[in-house]
Amino acid sequence: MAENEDKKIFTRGNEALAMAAIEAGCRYYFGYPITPQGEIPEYLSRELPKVGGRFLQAESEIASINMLLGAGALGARVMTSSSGPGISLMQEGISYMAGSEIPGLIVNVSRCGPGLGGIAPSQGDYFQATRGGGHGDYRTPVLAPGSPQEMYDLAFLAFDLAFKYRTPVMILADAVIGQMKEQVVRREPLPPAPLPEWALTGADGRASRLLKSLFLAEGELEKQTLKQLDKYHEIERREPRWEEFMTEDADFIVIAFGIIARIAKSSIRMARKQGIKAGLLRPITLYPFPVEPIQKLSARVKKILVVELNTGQMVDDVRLSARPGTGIELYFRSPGAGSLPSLEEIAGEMERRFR
Amino acid sequence: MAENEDKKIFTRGNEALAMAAIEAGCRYYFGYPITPQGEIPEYLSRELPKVGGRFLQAESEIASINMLLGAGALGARVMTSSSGPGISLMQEGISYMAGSEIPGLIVNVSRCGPGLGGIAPSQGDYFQATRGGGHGDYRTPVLAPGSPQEMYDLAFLAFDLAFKYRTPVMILADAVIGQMKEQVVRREPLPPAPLPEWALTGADGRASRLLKSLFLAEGELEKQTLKQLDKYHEIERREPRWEEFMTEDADFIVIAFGIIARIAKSSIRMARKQGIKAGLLRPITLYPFPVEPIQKLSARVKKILVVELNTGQMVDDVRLSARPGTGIELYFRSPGAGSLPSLEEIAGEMERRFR
Amino acid sequence: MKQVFSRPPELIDIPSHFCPGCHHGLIHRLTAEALNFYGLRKKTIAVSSVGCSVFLYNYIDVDTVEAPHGRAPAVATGVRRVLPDRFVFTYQGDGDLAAIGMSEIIHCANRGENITVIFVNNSIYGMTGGQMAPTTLLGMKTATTPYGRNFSNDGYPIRMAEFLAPLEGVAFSARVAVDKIANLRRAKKILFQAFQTQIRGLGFSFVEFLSACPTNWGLSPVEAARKVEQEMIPYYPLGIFKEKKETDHL
Amino acid sequence: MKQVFSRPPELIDIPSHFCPGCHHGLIHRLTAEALNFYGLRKKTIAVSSVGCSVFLYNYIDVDTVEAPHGRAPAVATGVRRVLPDRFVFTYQGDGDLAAIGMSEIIHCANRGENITVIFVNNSIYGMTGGQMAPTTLLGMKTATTPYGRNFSNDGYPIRMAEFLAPLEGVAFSARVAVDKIANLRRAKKILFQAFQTQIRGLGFSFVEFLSACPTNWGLSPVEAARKVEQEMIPYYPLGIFKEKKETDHL
Amino acid sequence: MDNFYTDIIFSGSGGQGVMLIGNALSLAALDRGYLVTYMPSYGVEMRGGAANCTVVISTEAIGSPVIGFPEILVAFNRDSFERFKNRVKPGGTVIVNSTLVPDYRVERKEVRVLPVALNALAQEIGDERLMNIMGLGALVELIAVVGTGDIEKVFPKVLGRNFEKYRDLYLKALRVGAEEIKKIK
Amino acid sequence: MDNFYTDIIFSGSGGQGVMLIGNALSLAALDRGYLVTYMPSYGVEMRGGAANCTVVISTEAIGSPVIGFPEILVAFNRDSFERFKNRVKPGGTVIVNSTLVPDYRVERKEVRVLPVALNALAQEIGDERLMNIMGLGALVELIAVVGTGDIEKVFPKVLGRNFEKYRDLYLKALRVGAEEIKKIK
Amino acid sequence: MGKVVINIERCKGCGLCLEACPKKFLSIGDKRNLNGYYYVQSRGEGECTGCSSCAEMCPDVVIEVWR
Amino acid sequence: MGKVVINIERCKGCGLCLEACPKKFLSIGDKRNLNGYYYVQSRGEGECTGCSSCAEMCPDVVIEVWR
Ligand SMILES: Cc1ncc(C[n+]2csc(CCOP(=O)(O)OP(=O)(O)O)c2C)c(N)n1
Ligand SMILES: Cc1ncc(C[n+]2csc(CCOP(=O)(O)OP(=O)(O)O)c2C)c(N)n1
Ligand code: SF4
Ligand code: SF4
Ligand code: SF4
Ligand code: SF4
Ligand code: SF4
Ligand code: SF4
Ligand SMILES: [Mg+2]
Ligand SMILES: [Mg+2]
Repeated sequence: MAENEDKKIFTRGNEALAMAAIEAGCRYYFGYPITPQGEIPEYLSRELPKVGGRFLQAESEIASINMLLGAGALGARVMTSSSGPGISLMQEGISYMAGSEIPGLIVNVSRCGPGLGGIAPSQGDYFQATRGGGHGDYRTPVLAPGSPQEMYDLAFLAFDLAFKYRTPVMILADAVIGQMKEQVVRREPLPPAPLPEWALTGADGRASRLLKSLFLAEGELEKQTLKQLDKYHEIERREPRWEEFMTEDADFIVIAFGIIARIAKSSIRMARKQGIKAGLLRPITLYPFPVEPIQKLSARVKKILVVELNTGQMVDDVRLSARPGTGIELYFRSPGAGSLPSLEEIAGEMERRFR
Repeated sequence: MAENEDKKIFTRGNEALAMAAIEAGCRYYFGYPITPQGEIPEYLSRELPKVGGRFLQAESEIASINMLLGAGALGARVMTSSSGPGISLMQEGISYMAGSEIPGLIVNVSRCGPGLGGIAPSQGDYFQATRGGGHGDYRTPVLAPGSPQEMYDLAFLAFDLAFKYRTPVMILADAVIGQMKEQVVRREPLPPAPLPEWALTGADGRASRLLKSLFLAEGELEKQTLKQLDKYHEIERREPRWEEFMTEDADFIVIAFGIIARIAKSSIRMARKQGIKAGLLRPITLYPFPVEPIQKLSARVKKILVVELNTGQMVDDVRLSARPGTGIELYFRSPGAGSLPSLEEIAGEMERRFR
Repeated sequence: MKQVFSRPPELIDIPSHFCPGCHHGLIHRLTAEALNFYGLRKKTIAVSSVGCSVFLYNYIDVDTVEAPHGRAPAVATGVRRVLPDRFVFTYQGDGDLAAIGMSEIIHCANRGENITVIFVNNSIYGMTGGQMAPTTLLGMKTATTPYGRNFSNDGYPIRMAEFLAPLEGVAFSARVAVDKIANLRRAKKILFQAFQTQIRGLGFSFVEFLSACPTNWGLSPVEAARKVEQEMIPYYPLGIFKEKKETDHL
Repeated sequence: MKQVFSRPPELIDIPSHFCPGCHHGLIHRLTAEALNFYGLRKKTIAVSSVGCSVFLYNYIDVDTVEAPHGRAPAVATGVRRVLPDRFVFTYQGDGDLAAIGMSEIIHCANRGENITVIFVNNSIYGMTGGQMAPTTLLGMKTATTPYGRNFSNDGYPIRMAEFLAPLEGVAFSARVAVDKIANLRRAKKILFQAFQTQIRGLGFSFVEFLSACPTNWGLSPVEAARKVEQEMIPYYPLGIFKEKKETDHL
Repeated sequence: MDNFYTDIIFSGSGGQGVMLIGNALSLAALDRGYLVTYMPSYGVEMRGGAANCTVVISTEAIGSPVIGFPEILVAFNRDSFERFKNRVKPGGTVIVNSTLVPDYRVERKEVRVLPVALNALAQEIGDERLMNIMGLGALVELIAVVGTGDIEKVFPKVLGRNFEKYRDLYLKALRVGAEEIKKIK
Repeated sequence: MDNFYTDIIFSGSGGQGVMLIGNALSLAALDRGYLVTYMPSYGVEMRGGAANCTVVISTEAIGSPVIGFPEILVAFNRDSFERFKNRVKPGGTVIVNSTLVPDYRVERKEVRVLPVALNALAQEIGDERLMNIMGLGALVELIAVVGTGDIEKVFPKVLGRNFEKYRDLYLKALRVGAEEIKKIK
Repeated sequence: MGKVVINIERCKGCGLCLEACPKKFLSIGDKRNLNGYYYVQSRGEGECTGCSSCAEMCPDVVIEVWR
Repeated sequence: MGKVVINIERCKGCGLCLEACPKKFLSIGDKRNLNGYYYVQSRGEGECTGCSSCAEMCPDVVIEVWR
């Protein structure tokens, strides 16, 4: 498409992400079809071969994540994408990647569950994404885009983090952010990254290398996990990202992410017109969670309203972050066709609770 | 074995659980080998055929959980067991069972991760178990036995809850509880349970039945999820179980579960001798978490010490449960060979923090 | 005058959600006819799968459980072990059965589970919008093979009926088509044979239906049926690849 | 005097963790010899799997990545796609490859990934303590078939080398044994042939090794080797089942 | 630019080219300096032939691209008319294809219905398939945010080579649609 | 019953019957009214031939069945001796099989070492494999919680039919082990 | 001599039935049903033998046949 | 004429080498190595041809052969 050559394009969130992945140096994609992320493989199957990359439709999500593990072990920038059920199937592989310190990007364009559920947007995979749905003590950075522009931008960030910390990184989007089109401003593609010094390439002129997650000897696994824990602590210190909107003078704060945060912004504008001094804090990184700004705001504001498109998951992190005694309320819509709240609905909740 | 015929037996946790499952009416087992739960399938492959049951070693954990789903859909009492990586692979299936309201018992005799990790005991799957490691908004009751006796007792409870609430139930044990032998007192086997009225049996003399998790029509999934949420709220109200040990006069409380709670009890006895008035709260159900007793205790005691064999997971639930302002500290050992804390070690921590 | 063709009562009388000319509708009807012929409605437990046919239970009036994508054979195994005297069938697409569900179908077949598998090979992922399936023909353009399926990147289209046949547990394996009346009538016979295989307790029976997906093939229904004849059947020959006459394991 | 037999340098000089008489040690050595013969050490990426052979990387001195149980072929595919000019092999047990990893091995084979798979069929789960494998012989007692493997409950032992051979992507498929010197020498030749298949870019190559597990068979090493000859080989015939001489897809 | 906001649902069946005109409108409004979101229906929603998309055009940052209660509905067939007609906001408008929905009726007083016999008119100018473009012409005339000229400019992007080939037809369809609305609005 | 607590690690290689005597001790102590836990090594730990188990006997509820630093170690071979000898608690005891570990040495003063030539003595009474029973006899004599008579009572449970067949041999092994300890403790 | 009864509201106009009719008895008309499909109808010439081919080939089970 | 060099500490006494020796040149002795295995040794009779069979059959690569 001609429009792709411009720096300003009008495009779907899923396509923006796929485009950015290539520009961030991703050359390998392994994935299995699922709605609502279909445009990502569709775009990459067309575009990757043009830049010398490889696209492979894997036979399953389990194969996908393990191909990611194999390709990632060579230091390649590699990604997969899926949704709900597919992401569940990847949990063992993600745990292995985390345990073996192999980077890679996993995109979850979230749909509603549990089970087959439906294909409407959802934030019901928050726990899975932020708590490590797989076994063992690990975390993966989780980035939550709020627009096609951020689908684009966060793909760059995701690869940065993945290689900086040698970890799988998840982008947790939702069906609306993935499917909607909006204007996206592109940046310069990244130059090729140097091969990391741990990458497997064949033991040519050096000792052989090994990437593994099995640590059987006494004390070995504990040491390894504590090393990783240091890494997670560093991530928690250095990498939280969030957006604040009209918080400077706010008496009330809404906390929401992804599509809900977008809608809530409009609600806040509406509420402000009605004289409610509300603001929004939008976590961009769900892990690391933006603890500090919430702590700060919670010391000042009268009430916090958490709005989620699930039955209440992020609210736990807000409670764990806010100062003791902060009034924290939850408004949720359980995801499903037709349950995305409107701006008026959220504004109504603000009215009810902040008045 | 002759000893099995007695009511008092000296047996391994894993065997106690398998035995109890049969006595609780379980007649079907589907599972895939993994350490450290091998004695469960070993026992059941020998004993199930004797009581007219079926034992099938499935080709994988994914097959296992889906066989569970199929057998459970017929209203049968059915179980599987696995550990870490295998449980991760079951997440999609567990989510489907929850979404389709199909009961069944999933046993995780936990080993350490992430990845292949090791086979030492671990509590690193706490998040996965309690937050729904699978996609979507669902929960599964999680029972955490602290002894072979409880491996036995909780198997009965697990089937009770599974059928009462039409939900998969997890028993989250660990390698020590599963492998150790201790005295177990058996009870009378349950009489056969009547077939639930939703069970698939063939549409003979009635309308055909359907068990599914796909709800596509507008509003349908939201309604279904809210119905399930009511169920979870009921579970949270009615089913928390915990043990208190020397809490009546305690100034300090240790909160721990499973093997750690066992060890901590000895540590508390030791601490008491040194004049530290400590007590223990041991959650037996991890979901529903025993919020109320922790709330009550936290209003009274000077400090709470959470002890975990992971890098700190249950501590979140304690923080979410305790009164604001409660002093909550965490002591953890990251799991791995040789990292199980001794009673002296935990006592030392109590000394350090409670003095 | 006598009614010589009517909807079998096992096929619920509602409009279908399938695209015009989609062969799923035909295969659903044949399935209902087979259930009807053998009087199986009251003792059948169906396992639906994930794909365009996920709504099987909206159309076929039997007890049904919905399996996760690819896992119907495992679900059916669970069913079979609990109620060995019921009639059990799965209905699965080619993405479902031959991609993500490969392990489950092979092990189920190898165990000789006494179930019938209705396998709908339309050489594409219908429901998700036309991506390559394991069965997509070489050279065929799909949403994820924009330059045509290429062996050296994507592998060969897989012939499931032949592939499964050598497994000891397989009692019956065949491939049929419903692209025109002669094939359809033969398909019906063969499906009935598969049902009988199960009824007689001979073990695992498998019928692969070549099926048109006009929507994702970008063809009219009539052209799509023609593509089955002209492109699919040459690569996927019709026929019976295995047929046990009696149980060998009892 | 000249040294006529010595440890290949690719086989790291440390004691092995295998039980006495376990054939894994032999298969490791043959693998190291093949790497040595073709000078592959510097350009090899090995994929280890989960089973008694998980410590492959402690013994074979090449770059290695550890795959989750059963997924080595998928991991190898990831490797292969990034570095098409390296030598890539997996080393997998029968539980790993033929049970949990069935889907991955078939799809990898069907894609014709240019890798070599070393498949160790000891008809048992070694590492986890002797449970039934997909390859366990009928009648054999294991930890999970205390009354002997029974077809009607547990299915038939599966012959992977034959099963995979018909797939178009498979360039080479064979079964060998190392129970006695003649078989071992033939095994070595065939393994070398498989390596060559990859080196020549012909596609997927597969060598199934029949292997003794004295520990879980409850036999002495010598008896165990005899069981390979007397019970395994009759059911699992040795031989080459597919051998492509040139690429058909370039 | 003055503060402005509107949202439109285009709705019809699969083959009717609903997505295409939604895209065209979006790009034109974008060129005019508006903020725009476009949200298509997707996945199983599309099975059975339904297709719809929502376009929001605004001068302020747009919250939700998903609109439960649109200001404007453009309904190309009966199904979509029935599905969405009662969701149109009070004060809103429905453009309905009266060829396929001759008995269109909205029970609510506060909603204005503008019938255009799209199939019939499109057939008249030579190709029934142009009905979507004609619908777009009607909509553009109604909202008066972008002109048909703006639409013309983005046509090459969304129609590709077809536009070169059938330029006049497309433009004519656009015009006829606009004129129909002028007549009745 | 007076307050009592002890813990023992039995350790050797796979074939040496370590688990069996751990079980026998556990059952005997249980019969005597003690609380008992038994914890085996398992899984990959056992590959390469190592095997060990830990028995805790107590009058109070037992916390951990896993003991990092045992009061007593019974080591049947060199590997296990080397692995555990430095973990024995100050004041603790090691019973070591001096046939296979002739050069046993514990560097720490506070640990008592009691060598018994188990293989040799077992061979003397007719079957080297009885070394584990002999080791148990030694241990029982040492801890004096249960008597050899108590062990005898549980033997049918843990040895099954073998016990009926070789009853005298087993009892003799038990006795010889106990006597050896008497000599040197 | 046969007769076909077509449930026109269920017809999706796919044309598979007409292809199957040995008598070319059926055709797609120029009227749409409520779902917008041009539905199948008798061509008004030739004769239906009641062979059922059309009905058997209809994926939507739109046709009943009498004979 | 050949010679075998046996790394006795690595030998696990499995006996596969002796089975393989056409000359029955090897046997398991009555001494244990540090790992407790009775290890393999020359029987002290017959003659080694240096054919390598023993070494090739040893899973633990314990034997070197010279000729
Ligand atoms: C685990 C999982 N992965 C992916 C999907 C998405 N999905 C739904 S249907 C389908 C495949 C449909 O293709 P096929 O099985 O061939 O059936 P068809 O629609 O062609 O009849 C896929 C991949 C899913 N629901 N679950
Ligand atoms: C997902 C998962 N399931 C189960 C296991 C446990 N496990 C470890 S090795 C193994 C199988 C070993 O058998 P095999 O592959 O035949 O290798 P062998 O030990 O016989 O050489 C199993 C089931 C695991 N590590 N991961
Ligand atoms: S997409 Fe294809 S398979 Fe699915 S209903 Fe339409 S035609 Fe049938
Ligand atoms: S258990 Fe079996 S396969 Fe594993 S090392 Fe021992 S003999 Fe070999
Ligand atoms: S019944 Fe036969 S002849 Fe009559 S319309 Fe149908 S196909 Fe034609
Ligand atoms: S086959 Fe059925 S749906 Fe298709 S045109 Fe004929 S009657 Fe209509
Ligand atoms: S080299 Fe040959 S002859 Fe010599 S010991 Fe070994 S097998 Fe026997
Ligand atoms: S084969 Fe090797 S390990 Fe076995 S006895 Fe001979 S030298 Fe020792
Ligand atoms: Mg398909
Ligand atoms: Mg094996």
